[in-house]
Amino acid sequence: MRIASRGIPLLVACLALAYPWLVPNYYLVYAGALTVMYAAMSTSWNLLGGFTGYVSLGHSAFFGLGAYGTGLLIVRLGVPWVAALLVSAVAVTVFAVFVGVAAVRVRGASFVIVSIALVSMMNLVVQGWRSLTGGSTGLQVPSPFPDLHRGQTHIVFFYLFLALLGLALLSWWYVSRSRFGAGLRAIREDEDKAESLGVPTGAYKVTAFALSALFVSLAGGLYAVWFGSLDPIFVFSILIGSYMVLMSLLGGVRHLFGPLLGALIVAPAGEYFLIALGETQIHLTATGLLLVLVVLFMPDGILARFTRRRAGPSIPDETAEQRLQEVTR
Amino acid sequence: KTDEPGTAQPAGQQQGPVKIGISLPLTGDFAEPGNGIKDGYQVWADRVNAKGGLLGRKVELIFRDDASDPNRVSSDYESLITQDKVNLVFGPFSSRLVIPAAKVAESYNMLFVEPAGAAKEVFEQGFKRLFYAAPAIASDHYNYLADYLIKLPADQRPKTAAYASLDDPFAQGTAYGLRDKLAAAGIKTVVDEVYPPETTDFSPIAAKIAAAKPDIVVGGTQFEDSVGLVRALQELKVQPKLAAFSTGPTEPEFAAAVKGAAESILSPVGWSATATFTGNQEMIKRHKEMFNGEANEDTANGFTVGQVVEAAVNAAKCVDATKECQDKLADHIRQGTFDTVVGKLSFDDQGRPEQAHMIQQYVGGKVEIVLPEQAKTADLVYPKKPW
Amino acid sequence: MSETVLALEDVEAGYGRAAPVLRGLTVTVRAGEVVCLVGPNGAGKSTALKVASGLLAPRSGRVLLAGQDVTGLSPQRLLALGLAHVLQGHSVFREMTVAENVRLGGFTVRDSAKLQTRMEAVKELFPVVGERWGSMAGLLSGGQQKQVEFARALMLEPSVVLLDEPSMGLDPRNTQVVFDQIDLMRRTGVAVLLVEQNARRALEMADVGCVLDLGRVHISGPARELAADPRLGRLYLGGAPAT
Amino acid sequence: MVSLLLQGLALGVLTGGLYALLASGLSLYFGVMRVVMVAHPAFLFLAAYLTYTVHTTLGVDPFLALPVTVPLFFALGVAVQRLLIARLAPDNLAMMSVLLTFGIALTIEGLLGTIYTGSYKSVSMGYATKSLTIGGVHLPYDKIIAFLVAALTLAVLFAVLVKSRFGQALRATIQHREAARLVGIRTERVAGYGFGVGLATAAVGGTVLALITPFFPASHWVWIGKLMAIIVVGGLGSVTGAALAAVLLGVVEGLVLVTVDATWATTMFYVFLFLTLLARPQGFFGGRLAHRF
Amino acid sequence: MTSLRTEGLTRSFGGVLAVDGANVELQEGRINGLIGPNGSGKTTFFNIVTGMIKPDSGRVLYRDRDITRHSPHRVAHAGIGRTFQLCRVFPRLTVLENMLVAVRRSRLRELLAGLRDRGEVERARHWLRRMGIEHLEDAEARDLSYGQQKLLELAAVLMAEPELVLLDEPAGGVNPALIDRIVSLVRDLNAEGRTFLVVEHNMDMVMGMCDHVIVFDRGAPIAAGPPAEVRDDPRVLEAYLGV
Ligand SMILES: Nc1ncnc2c1ncn2[C@@H]1O[C@H](COP(=O)(O)OP(=O)(O)OP(=O)(O)O)[C@@H](O)[C@H]1O
Ligand SMILES: Nc1ncnc2c1ncn2[C@@H]1O[C@H](COP(=O)(O)OP(=O)(O)OP(=O)(O)O)[C@@H](O)[C@H]1O
Ligand SMILES: CC(C)C[C@H](N)C(=O)O
Ligand SMILES: [Mg+2]
Ligand SMILES: [Mg+2]
Repeated sequence: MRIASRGIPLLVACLALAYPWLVPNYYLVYAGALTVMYAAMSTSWNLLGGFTGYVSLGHSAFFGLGAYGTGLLIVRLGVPWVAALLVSAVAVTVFAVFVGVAAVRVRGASFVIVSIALVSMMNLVVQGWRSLTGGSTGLQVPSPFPDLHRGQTHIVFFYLFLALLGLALLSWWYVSRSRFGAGLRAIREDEDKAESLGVPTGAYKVTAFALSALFVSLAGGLYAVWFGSLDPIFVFSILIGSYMVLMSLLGGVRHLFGPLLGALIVAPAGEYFLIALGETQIHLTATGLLLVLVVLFMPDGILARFTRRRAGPSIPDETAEQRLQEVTR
Repeated sequence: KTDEPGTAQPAGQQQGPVKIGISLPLTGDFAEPGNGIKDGYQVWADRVNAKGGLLGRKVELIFRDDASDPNRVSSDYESLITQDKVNLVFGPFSSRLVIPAAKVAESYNMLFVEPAGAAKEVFEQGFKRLFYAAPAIASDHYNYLADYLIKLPADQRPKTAAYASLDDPFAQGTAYGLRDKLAAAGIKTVVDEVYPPETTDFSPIAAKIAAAKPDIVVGGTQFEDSVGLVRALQELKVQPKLAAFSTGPTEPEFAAAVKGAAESILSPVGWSATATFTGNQEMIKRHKEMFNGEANEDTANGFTVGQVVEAAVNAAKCVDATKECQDKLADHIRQGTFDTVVGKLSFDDQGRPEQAHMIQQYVGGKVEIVLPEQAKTADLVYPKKPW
Repeated sequence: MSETVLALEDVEAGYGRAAPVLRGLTVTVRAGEVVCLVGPNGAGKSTALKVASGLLAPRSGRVLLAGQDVTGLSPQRLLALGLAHVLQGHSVFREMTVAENVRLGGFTVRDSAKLQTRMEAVKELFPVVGERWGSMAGLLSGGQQKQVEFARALMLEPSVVLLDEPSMGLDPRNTQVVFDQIDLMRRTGVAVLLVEQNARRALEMADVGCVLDLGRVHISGPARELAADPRLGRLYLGGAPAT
Repeated sequence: MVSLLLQGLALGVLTGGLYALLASGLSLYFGVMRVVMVAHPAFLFLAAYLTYTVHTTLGVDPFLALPVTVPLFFALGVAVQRLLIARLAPDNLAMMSVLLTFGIALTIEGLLGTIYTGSYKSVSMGYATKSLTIGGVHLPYDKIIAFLVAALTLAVLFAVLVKSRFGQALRATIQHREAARLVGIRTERVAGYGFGVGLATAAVGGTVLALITPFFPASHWVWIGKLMAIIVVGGLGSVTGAALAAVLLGVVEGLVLVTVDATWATTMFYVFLFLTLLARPQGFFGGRLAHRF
Repeated sequence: MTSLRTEGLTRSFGGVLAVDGANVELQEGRINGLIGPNGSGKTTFFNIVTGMIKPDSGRVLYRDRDITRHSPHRVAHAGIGRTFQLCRVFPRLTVLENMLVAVRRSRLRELLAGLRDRGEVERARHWLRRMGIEHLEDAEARDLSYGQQKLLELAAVLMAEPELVLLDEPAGGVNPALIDRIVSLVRDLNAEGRTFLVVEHNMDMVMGMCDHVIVFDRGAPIAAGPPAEVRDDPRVLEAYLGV
């Protein structure tokens, strides 16, 4: 058990590092980088969703803002890309704090709705503000590595996204072991009760919200410089947001590696459906049915299947048997 | 990597079929025209293979569906070029998809002839191997109409114009092209609206137009918004002397969707079913045989891409994915003039076509070409009949 | 003695795939008799009532109602056969008014005149029901909700009543009202199966007491005798009252 | 300018009525059943497509499709509830239902795309482009019809939910299933019917939509945000609140459209949503019970 | 020394005056009882003191500091802990995790400290041991019986080291043997210097355990004093005990 729980992640990490050198062509490097990007985003999503149970279908808003922020700093102000990435991530995080203050006032379903609204609104703003963002024409961001050819760029970004994934995983792990994490989990279970135990729930939720936005916006920023062209409709897409949710849910939101596992399944599966069934829209149906099946049959995710709860309901008092002996003697 | 730039093509590649990689929006927002383009590509491939192929090799088209998503369109060209190792790529539909797609092709040094990236921004990205295989870019689509209106005698000439445009680089491009020319000629812009693609209700926009009582109404539209606008204008009893919309009226569903209101509506069109340009009638016939339906502008645009590339390949005598060959092809296209189903085409340094779109009008329930003079099949009806 | 109205025979039951909660439980209730179940938390008292009212199907064993085997029948069917069940904890319809709650108690009664008289009667019994007739039930205090629940259960005239801790959260005056009602039911020939943590009080008024532990009845007998048993007192009934 | 504002106001009220109809099902699922039904707009367009098929194959008025679509959708709703929704764990029904219905929405979109292709369809009737002119203000007949149908449907819905025995049983079922069973309610059947009623409103809404706007399989996405914003502003769970919010937002949208522009008009939905959250998180009308401590 | 003092606390809901100008004063180091008929405002009083409901008017002072309208977590940090009328634990956290939720001060260092901080875990185990549920440390709270959950809830509150503990019906639904245990626990904790305010309808428990009893009726105290005195007060008899 111990060997499995330590050894498997280590093995996977080694495989991940070697991946670009193991595959035969650059397309697979590209697809790998995309998968790692999704893994990083869903792990960041899980910083909010997994701990607090606040399901955001709108995290692509932060992805898009990170992407546009980085892109605009580079294109309009000529900021070096690393600086642009960091500055925009910080700005998005600050923005997320403000949004969070309003958004986490509502729980459950209302929060989901608010998160959907956030993406739609950001999409409208970025698309409508043509003079700044280029509107529907999109924004073209120059490559940061003009000397590398495209395939090499993919390798570089593969490792950048891998680093981001590592950072997100580390944060989740750290939070899960901290008292902050315990507070967040308590919020998921019973918010008022947590509050009465002295947990400043508002501050905790906003912090989790912002932290998760931070990593997602970093992913967005990296995406902008890697991909080079941004289009509001597609970076502010509910579908990207719901992919984060689907991946996390499929893998298991209560586990460190849940979202990662989900991403490793969903991203290639999506690719497969599109190539195999791509001629008609039936691939949407396939994705939809997959989501339905996951929700119905594995609401706690794949990993939950392997980490079964030990005790069933109803743990009798240890003294019960003794008590009985005494009475029925 | 097997696809490291400069790696020699495996020997087998030189003999096999010529593989052409294409990603199209077969689903999603642009599905309708995307499928039209696909038909055009297929008719072209069928014609070429019937004639013995490209440089004696059979042509094989590999299609991907990008679901109208720019992320996917990039993935698709990425995999077509590096995994399927296609010899050539053809472009997708819509300016919104052409830009990210061309970016990938450009970075692998591939020639990129495309059927539907008309917005002027497409040509401002510094692409060196991109060509738009249609008569004119978006902002020039209405040129003939602009000339016509400006040349009208003063008493008939419209004084005011209202513009409503979808927030989309192509749609806005067409409307603004006309607006700028008319404004320069003294026709006053009284309404200038841009609406996001989410818009579902056009009545208030029509109300604004109604309040301004313009002489002419111009829409920069895709499909559903053109229908919405026409209906809303009717409901609010706006009766301009002229109404023009881009794209919508050229789609076959338009007339049915707006019922009788299609009459007299104008729109720019790059192709005509009655024209006798090289291969046009043959394409229409073959299309009917293959798909049992009428060819339309989208089919023609796809077919045109094929014709241009075919001519270049025959002239340069190579179809490799190597930089040398692709450069040769691009250079040839930049310098040459091509006979296509939409007429003679030539390109400027940025890949812009240098010809002009025609103007079509619904006359007596039929689509007729009314401008320019030399191509017209009917006279332009102006002022229009009330709807 | 009058005939047996309700009987659980050797019932085994549990939730999901977990270990059984009830392990061979046998209880019988006769008309005009109050049987009181006592036992530690988690012993399976509420589960026993759920099996009896059809909310939970037993894994094995039988449920008999008036001599008829009703094992596995739905609560609606059992209700039609005259069996009513008041749940433990708070089971008011929180976002409905007190009026709607009470009226739903008589959901199966089509005779509106009869409903009306019952409604007047319960208002009389629990003044708060009348006073807060139009309020959302979920906004009442804990004890007030309990009263609404009990009032709802009184809308029908069942022949068997299962009561799960009816006095929980009630002040002494309302506790008295509830116990009086139980007594009234007994006198009108209704069979009552009562679960109470207020065990001394309950055993005082009940006819038969059963001590339930680990899903089985361990001791049963005349209620007063059980209450007087010192061993039982120490284990299940708590220290003797201060007075 | 005044007449333009009046025109904007009139159109806003009429459109608001349509919004109220489209959102009514949503607030029913949510308010009464705690289910966030992201797939509602997808069902609206499914209904629109069915209307289209009936209209084109039989050549009848789209409203004549209602006797077919309404019962069909009712049955579909019962099936969806019994086979899918009922299987969700009740403890976080709201969340899981979002994801489940998101999956359903994708499924429907994919099927529509496969069957009807991705191209636009529309139903156009002669009366759909005429309008009534009162004092210089034009009231399009299709919008008037939509408004009347909406009002009628909402009235029926209100009667069913609030006044009828069924409505009482439905609310009781959702609020405490065990207690509902114990007072003699057949909870499974009732919950299924409740969902059926919600989808039946989608059948009506879809018909009206088909009459008013062209549609394609992905059309439902733009409606999700708008309709959700309406039910949040109205107070999740209040059918009347949603109706009022719908008209309010319809009017705001109409006025902003004629005075500013379309982007701002659409943004208004979300601006109101966030304002609502800051001022009254439980919504402006109705609203949920506060948790008791 | 005064522990808690309220001045003219008032709160109404719609037309219902739940708390009506309540002046209450608690002495440090006592076990105080709070009794009163259903709906007399006891729970609402708790909610106002702990910041979960805002009063319409009036002040709450804790150790002479004004804590009116402080958010619940700040009230908790000030040293006031509470339990709920219907037991509330975090169902899908383990018993130990439940214990580690409580936050004493929101210092950054404390937040970022590892969850498995030795000292904290030891403290948690200490409380579990005192409640007699230390063997359940790794079980999920939802798997516990109701009584065990009650004990866990109390233990979790004590983790925050409150000086004043508000208990809302600690004996509700709890089996009598366990009530004895809770009483002796409260006594021990009180002996260590903690002040208690206990809402309870179980008169035996209140009279046997409390040093001082406050009687609420219609949202305000009508009597206060030692248990024996209060019990014989005619107003109390009339309003509450119902004789
Ligand atoms: N819905 C349920 N799902 C799973 N387990 C349950 C459920 N209800 C009860 N249990 C388990 O069954 C056991 C018996 O519960 P039950 O409610 O019958 O006990 P009880 O004797 O009524 O206790 P109490 O006096 O606390 O009400 C409990 O330990 C509990 O863990
Ligand atoms: N949120 C609320 N909205 C409306 N009325 C309320 C609300 N909370 C409490 N009330 C009312 O205030 C009064 C006091 O309620 P409270 O819960 O404080 O009583 P209590 O003394 O705790 O009673 P119990 O002994 O039954 O628990 C009750 O009449 C109740 O209906
Ligand atoms: C003329 C059309 C084929 C152009 C296309 N709609 C575009 O977006 O550029
Ligand atoms: Mg029980
Ligand atoms: Mg209370």
